[in-house]
Amino acid sequence: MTAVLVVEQCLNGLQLGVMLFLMAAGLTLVFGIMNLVNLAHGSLYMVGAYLSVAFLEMSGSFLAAVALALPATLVVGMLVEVVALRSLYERDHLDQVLATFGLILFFNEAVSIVWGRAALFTSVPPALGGFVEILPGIRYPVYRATIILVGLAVALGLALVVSRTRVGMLVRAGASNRTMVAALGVNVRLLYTVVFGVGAALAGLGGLMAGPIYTVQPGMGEEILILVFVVIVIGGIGSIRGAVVGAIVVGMVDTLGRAFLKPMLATVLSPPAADSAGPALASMLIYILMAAVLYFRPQGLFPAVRG
Amino acid sequence: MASRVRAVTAVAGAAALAAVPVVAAALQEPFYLDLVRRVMIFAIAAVSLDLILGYGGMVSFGHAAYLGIGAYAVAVPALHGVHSGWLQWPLAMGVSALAALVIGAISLRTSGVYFIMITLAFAQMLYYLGISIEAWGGDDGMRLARRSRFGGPVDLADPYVFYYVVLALLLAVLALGHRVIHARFGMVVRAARSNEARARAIGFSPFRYRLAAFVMAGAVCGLAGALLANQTEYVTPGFMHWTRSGDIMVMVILGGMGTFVGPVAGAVAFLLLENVLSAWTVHWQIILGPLLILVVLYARRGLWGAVSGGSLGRG
Amino acid sequence: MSQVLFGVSLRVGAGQVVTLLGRNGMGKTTTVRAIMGLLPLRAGRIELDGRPLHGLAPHRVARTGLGLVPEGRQVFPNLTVHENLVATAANRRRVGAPWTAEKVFALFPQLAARARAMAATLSGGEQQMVAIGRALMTNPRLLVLDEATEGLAPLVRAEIWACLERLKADGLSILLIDKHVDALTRLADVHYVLEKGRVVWSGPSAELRAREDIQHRYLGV
Amino acid sequence: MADPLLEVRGLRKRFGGLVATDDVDLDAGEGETLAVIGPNGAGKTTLIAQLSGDLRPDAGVIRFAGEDVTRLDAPARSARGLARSFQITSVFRDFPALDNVALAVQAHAGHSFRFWRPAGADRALREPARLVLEQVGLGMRADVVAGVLAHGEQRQLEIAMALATRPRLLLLDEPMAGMGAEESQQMIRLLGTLKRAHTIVLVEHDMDAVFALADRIAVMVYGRVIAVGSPETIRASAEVRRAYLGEAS
Repeated sequence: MTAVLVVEQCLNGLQLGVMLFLMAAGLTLVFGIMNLVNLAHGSLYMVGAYLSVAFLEMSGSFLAAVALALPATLVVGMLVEVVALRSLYERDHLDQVLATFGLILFFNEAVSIVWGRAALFTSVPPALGGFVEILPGIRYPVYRATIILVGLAVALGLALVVSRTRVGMLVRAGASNRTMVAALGVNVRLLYTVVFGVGAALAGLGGLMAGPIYTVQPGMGEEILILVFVVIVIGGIGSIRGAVVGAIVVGMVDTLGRAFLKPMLATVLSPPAADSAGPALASMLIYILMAAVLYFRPQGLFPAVRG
Repeated sequence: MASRVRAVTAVAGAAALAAVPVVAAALQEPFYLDLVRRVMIFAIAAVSLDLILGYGGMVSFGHAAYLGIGAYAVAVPALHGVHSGWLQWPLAMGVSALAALVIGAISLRTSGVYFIMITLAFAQMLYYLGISIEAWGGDDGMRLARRSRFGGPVDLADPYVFYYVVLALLLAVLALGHRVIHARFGMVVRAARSNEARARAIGFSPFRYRLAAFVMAGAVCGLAGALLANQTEYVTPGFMHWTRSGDIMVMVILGGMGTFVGPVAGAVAFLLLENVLSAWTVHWQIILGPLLILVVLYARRGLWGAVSGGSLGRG
Repeated sequence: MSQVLFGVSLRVGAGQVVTLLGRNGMGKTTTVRAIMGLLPLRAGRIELDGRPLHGLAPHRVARTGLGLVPEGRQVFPNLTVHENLVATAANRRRVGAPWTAEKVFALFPQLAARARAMAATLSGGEQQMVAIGRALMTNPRLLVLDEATEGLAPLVRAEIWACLERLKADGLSILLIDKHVDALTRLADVHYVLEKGRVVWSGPSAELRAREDIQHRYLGV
Repeated sequence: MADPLLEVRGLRKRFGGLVATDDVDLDAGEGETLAVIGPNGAGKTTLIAQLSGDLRPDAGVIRFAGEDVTRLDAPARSARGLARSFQITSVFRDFPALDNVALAVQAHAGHSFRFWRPAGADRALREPARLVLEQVGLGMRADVVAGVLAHGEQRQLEIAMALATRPRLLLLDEPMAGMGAEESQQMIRLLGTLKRAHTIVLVEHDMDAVFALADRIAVMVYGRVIAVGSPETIRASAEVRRAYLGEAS
């Protein structure tokens, strides 16, 4: 286990964490202010990935694909909110789970009708190809480094919007008391639709960036969605800060566990035992972490203030 | 009045299920035998989920985990040459109960949306665990060399015998569930769902009772998993995939939760719908998805609720 | 949903301070919620300057110029004092000199020092001031206060009354729910007494002061 | 005087900047009815919640029948004989009235890990429940689903559930809230009959009820108990009038 490998895996963990954060931000905001459990958030991630692939093929330009796919995902998100989810805010979580489960089935099938069931592969845009020397002797793919930077920039921007702007104040105020926000003259319905759309666009951004490094296929949203649930449970529902911390922690633990658990076990167990126990344990690591966090803090690390 | 309608429908349903093999034999369509057996196995799983979801208000989104555990509890001993159902099936129920005990003890510390996410996450953990265990076939799973062996006339290789075993177990589970839910234990679980603060104020600590119900539901679903392994004669981590948990939950809601016949009716409706729609188009889920949303928006009490006028928490 | 109000009629003239009086559970808060569009009406009309408000969504009602100071204050606990004031601020009627956070701080000097504090950490009196300031920042024509002095210490209460006096002097119309008859007869012009969802008495302050029987029977004084 | 049944010392609870109960001392002697009055927001419901175990105090001690129960949760306190009613009606809405009360009986009849015998045919639960229902005047309504009972009846049902736990102390949080005049009179009569056999801590706004029932009255304002005394002394106290009835001067 060399230092280079450790640094590289840490960066990979950070990169996964950043992707998880893009998903978690929308999900936690939507839950925090609208009290809506949206299982279909992963579908929006998938829609973002497919749309960017489609736009890339049409335009041939990565930038154009980004410029088209993000607003398109935003619109898809707002449509979903208006058509299917708006009337579910007052319902109990079970109804929300069921309806958004229905949405997942719909979206997964819809993309497989349009693009087929087979995975699509896209390549890293040429401008972001190659490697960059991050530390002396440590080279890291430019594309993955870009994801980290974009993700951190979005996190920072989102934190600023939520903490400094009027819209951010309304979002926080709505989380604690939506009736009062409405009674003071704010169109809460519209606010919700916009917030939902922005959450969708962030998920779409995640999907868009995921395209070239993971596979684009129906159901890709759910795999990451469940990781995102773990993120949110660890971080505390409704808290942006919790989403950041939870995402980085989960991204790191998962990546490092998969990379190093087996060799570490090999130092104490026999090689065949380590071979079989390593991957099994690595796949369970974040869930064990979640259980541990819950045991000590059932509300997550950063429980959101609610009125 | 409503209770009479319910009783009549329930008896008629049981009689219809008992008649299926006869009809299938007469029509020379063994496929129906297979299909209805599968329906009944999922009905057992759905009934077990309804025990905690409908009566206990615990929205467990990881119920397929026990289905998978039960199935592996048949396939893993079989892999090592142990085919006795007397060992496999109690093992399925025991290990499922143990898993439910651990998962429940952690997730019942929370409530609401946390509970949903945590149960989902734990089930998904077991799914990935299944994938990562190469010795048990990893992603591909295992073929079951032969069905569980019980000796005597109970030979599951005979599709008719297997059918009636499943039917008997379904009826037994329904009967047991009915007793439990109306006994003191069931009253506490239902009361805690109805009004937790009130339940605590009159002196109940809901946690232990909920956990016990959670474990019972896990064990019964583990049994359904053992049956499912025998039904399909192979086992994969896919049994535990979260969409499977979603399917079981849909069956319960579709049929009408908090009732006894509801989950059975839901399993029938769901699997028949799947059968009909998938014969029509491979993209049948594009119809099922919006259908689900419509059910949630406009038919919350489910099929059985609409038929019998039964309502939540009783029946 | 059971019926709680039975044919309640009341009017607030421009620049007037009007009160709704009555014991707990007599329908005062329900009346306010109905006016604000937070509860559906079974029958009846609500108008502001002749424009109908009934049937409008709460945010539309508020935008016509109603500023609500709700029962129990309901400040946003996870926002700072300053954020509470500016988050929903608006000048939809384009008044010449709109309310600003500075003006609110001038009205309640003790809030200025706590501008950056989370509203959850304020005392009850300070939270009440935030709630009033927050409503003022929407530049309403009619300020609606539901139990604005409930549970406050006498000195703080006096400060709230004094603030309302000043707002009245500036020409703001005010609809007030409260229990402190003595203070109200000094501040308000007209009173409506509610009993079990009906207006059982209404009249000017001088008359209410004289009618000790009304005060005893319906207000429990 | 013998040791009081309920003894509260230095009870304190804050919510952010709000002091809901501020150094509260209270006693309720065996068989006594103690009324707690005060304006809304004075901290009365918070006090009840701390006495019943639904809220944990920041500081202070609650002793019940000589035992320190400060750290016990609500079910544990219920087991020791502390029963409460809620300000906002809280019943099992989808169960019949009789089942509501039978559940309360069941909660105090040993553990409920009994999986076989139908509770609905269990005379050990149904008989006492029926008696209590009759005691509060709901005997004829036993089979009606609680959610469809009239508001006043639901409040009576709450009392019945509290009684069915065979409590030593009843904590009643505004039992008359939202009642019409006639229903209130009925409730006062009911509480009047209970008063002889039970110790009661009563939070109430209805002064008719308070003066009809209370042996002693505690006045709470801004989280503090500013006066405790007999109804006559409380009625006469200028301080109470000023704080509670709102003369600002």
